[in-house]
Amino acid sequence: MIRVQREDFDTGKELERLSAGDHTIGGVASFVGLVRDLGGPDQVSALSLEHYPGMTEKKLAEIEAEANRRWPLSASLVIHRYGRLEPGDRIVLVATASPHREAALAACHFLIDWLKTDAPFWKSEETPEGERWVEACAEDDAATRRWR
Amino acid sequence: MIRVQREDFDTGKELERLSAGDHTIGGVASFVGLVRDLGGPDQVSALSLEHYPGMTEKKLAEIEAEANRRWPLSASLVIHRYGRLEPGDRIVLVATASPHREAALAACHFLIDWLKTDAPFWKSEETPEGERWVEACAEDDAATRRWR
Amino acid sequence: MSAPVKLLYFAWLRARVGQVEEEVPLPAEVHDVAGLLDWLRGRGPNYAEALRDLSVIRVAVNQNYVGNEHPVHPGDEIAIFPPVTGG
Amino acid sequence: MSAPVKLLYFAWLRARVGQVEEEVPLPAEVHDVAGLLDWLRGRGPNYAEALRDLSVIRVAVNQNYVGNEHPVHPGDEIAIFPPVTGG
Repeated sequence: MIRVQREDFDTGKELERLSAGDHTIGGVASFVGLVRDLGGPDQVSALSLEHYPGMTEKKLAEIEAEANRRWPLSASLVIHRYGRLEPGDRIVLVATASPHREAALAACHFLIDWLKTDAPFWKSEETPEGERWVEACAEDDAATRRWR
Repeated sequence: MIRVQREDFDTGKELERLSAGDHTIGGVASFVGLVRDLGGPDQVSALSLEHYPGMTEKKLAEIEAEANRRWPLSASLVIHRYGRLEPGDRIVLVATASPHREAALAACHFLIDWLKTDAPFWKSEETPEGERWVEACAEDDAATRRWR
Repeated sequence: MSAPVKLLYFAWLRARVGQVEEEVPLPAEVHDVAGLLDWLRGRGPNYAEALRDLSVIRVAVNQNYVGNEHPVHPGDEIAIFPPVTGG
Repeated sequence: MSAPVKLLYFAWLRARVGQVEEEVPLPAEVHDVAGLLDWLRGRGPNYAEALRDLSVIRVAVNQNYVGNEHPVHPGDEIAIFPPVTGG
């Protein structure tokens, strides 16, 4: 399941719901992305996340379908927030449930790596000098290429 | 942090606590292991988890220390339950927090793989034919060897 | 007359182009993404500056990422943006 | 007389041996894990049966996994169990 929303989410409840009632599930893997404040001269007071409504949902659904093709998942969930977020706030939740631990872990890793390079979101940071758009990072591209 | 306990845990609260107040954390990865009921003629009505008090805590602490040596973690948590558990019940929680997504994901994967082969726990299943001790699986050994 | 194309701009392209979205008739000589970007650059200094370095520009046609040689047709939804940075 | 060793049994070894733990004086001729297992097998059919197949037996001395050649000393805590199956 895919959700793109401004509101926060309750990680515990989402994980609980993902496996509820299905006793063939042996493991639930998850990743929660948080807004970092690295301190120093570039101190970030807040992030703003913009996205491409319509295409965002389409890409996330494609990424989720690909994970389900590659691994035997019982359930999967991607929640991505947009709008203004402060350090410590949750940005994204990826969760996967499977009878098999390795499938859940690998699919979760795949989903967050792939999402980072394929979902049309853009971050800008509020800094003392004003808005600054975050630049894409080569490390993320490398992480996604691993799965190709 | 290591906890070996009979009681259930609240995944959401544990994850929240792991990253609370530390705004250098960019990601929290977690794995929750659940009791499976695979159905069929071998239907499992419950599991019983026995462990080696003293050595369990020692091995889990060693595994956690090794993860912290290998990856730059801001925090880590392993909770493992013992006693009688029914299908759908949580058995284990592994969670890792790091400034870097890859570190959190890799360390979480490492911890659950390693724990599976190194922590002195033994599962027995309640079946219609009585108690049956679960046999160790070669797949788990292979998963752990990957990290050596 | 054929349908216009809908152009969408995201992230820093919005401020540089000075638009969030616009509908423009597709010139007869524009057949692909490369041609469209070339034509856009000729529409004013804001476009020329925003689209100067194509290595930091990505394009989606009808919500699919495409390369420079991808065809564009009247009625297409064409989004122009920098590399994504979500997650 | 020197201190006894403390023997702990886990999982199906408990039922087969018929003990959870016991303290026994270490025989003078036992110097390592292999020697201990050998000596235990001679203590009765329950031990002989439980320790018949060493490929499914693991040993920890003082809460560290050890191999057959590991020395054992009076006062050691020696746990005998099948391969672990937690997580």
